[in-house]
Amino acid sequence: MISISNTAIPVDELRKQMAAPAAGGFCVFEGWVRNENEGREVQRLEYEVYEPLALTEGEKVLAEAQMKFPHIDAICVHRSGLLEIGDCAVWVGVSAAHRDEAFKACRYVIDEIKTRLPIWKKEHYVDGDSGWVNCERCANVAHRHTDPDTEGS
Amino acid sequence: MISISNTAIPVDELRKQMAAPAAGGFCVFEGWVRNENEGREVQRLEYEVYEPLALTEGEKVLAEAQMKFPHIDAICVHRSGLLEIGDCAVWVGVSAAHRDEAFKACRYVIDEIKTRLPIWKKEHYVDGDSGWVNCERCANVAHRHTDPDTEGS
Amino acid sequence: MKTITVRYFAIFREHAGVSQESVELEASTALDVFEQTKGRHGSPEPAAHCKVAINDVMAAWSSPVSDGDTVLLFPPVAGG
Amino acid sequence: MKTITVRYFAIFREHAGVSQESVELEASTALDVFEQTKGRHGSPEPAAHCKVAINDVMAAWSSPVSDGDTVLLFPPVAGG
Repeated sequence: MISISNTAIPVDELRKQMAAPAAGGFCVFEGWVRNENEGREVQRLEYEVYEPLALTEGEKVLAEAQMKFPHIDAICVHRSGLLEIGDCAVWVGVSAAHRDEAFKACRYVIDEIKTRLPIWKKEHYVDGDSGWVNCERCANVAHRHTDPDTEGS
Repeated sequence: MISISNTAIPVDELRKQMAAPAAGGFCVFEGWVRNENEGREVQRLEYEVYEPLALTEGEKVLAEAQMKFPHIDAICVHRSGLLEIGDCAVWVGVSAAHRDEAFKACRYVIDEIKTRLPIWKKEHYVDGDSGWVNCERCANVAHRHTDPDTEGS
Repeated sequence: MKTITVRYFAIFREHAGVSQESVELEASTALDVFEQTKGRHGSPEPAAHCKVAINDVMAAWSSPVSDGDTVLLFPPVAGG
Repeated sequence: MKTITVRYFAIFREHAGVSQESVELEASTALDVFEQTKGRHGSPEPAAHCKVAINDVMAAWSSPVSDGDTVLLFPPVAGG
């Protein structure tokens, strides 16, 4: 099950929800808001989520994980809105009979979530500037007309 | 840091302890007591830990993880004593700047913990029988003199 | 000419100054819509780095568009 | 002859009926101690599947033992 939350992700409750007497391994991945990205000091972060498609694409990812690793149980919650340093931006929990499937399925889900869901991250820097992640060049060319060759990625 | 606990592992507190503003990825593995193992219904479980060496060997494992994946932070807690179905037997948390190191270091730690620390698990079955895991043949030959060839592993 | 509702997200929306608008285009594929609205969304990224949906279903850039469709233009995503 | 304190864990302890005892042995390595106490710990597993520590430090089966050492015999482990 995937959901989008505009408030703090209830990590302790999610963990409890996943309890299952046949599960022997439980793997969680949490993405936290870091205070730095590519050398720039980050103050806060803003997630824009196009929820209708984030949900359908997210369910597809979870179904794929369940095809690859039968008998797992998986939950994913992704934040939207404004987040502060240290906040949990995404939570992926996978329980399985054994640890190998739990690790692999959890990794599969977060990797796909990050590249396939219509979710965008805007970083607000300590220096007052801001920018959309993965779209530095867009941002610069569109607004500042700097040379794209001088940008990182 | 590794520790051995004779009471329930405080998973929520451990997670909070790992908070770090430079950490962007956090991976947790929990081992849970399953209600079944190799076809037998398990009622409860008993961990015997030789603590002095479990701690020194556990610290070695964590130091190795930190050599392989610099800049990670890792905590491991392993239970001792009697556990019921669903109880958390081991908790490994790893935070890192990025998810790849968090996943890989967490996996490294749990894999090594499981095979190197002087910890033994006795399963108590619903049918009243009991047996030491990984030592079925010992158990059988020592106490029941059954044919080792008929055993699983 | 087809009437297409175009929806812009994240940096595309900021550049266009609107989240959606109705445009008249000679477009047969989603890619045509992307290219012909470049002055609006302002993407310097090629379409291959972006994604597109038609009527709330993820689509390929080669997918055909019909009169009345809603085309959603997604800049490079960054979940997690 | 050396005086060795032998400690038994888990199934070895259950089989021996004691957690440790002092034994007199003609033993030069940890493996010798394992083999010569087989009647006590009862391991049908070869030493290669088990582990050993000498004076609270993990050791190899080929490690030498001295008079007065404590040898800890560990059946196959099963953490996690």
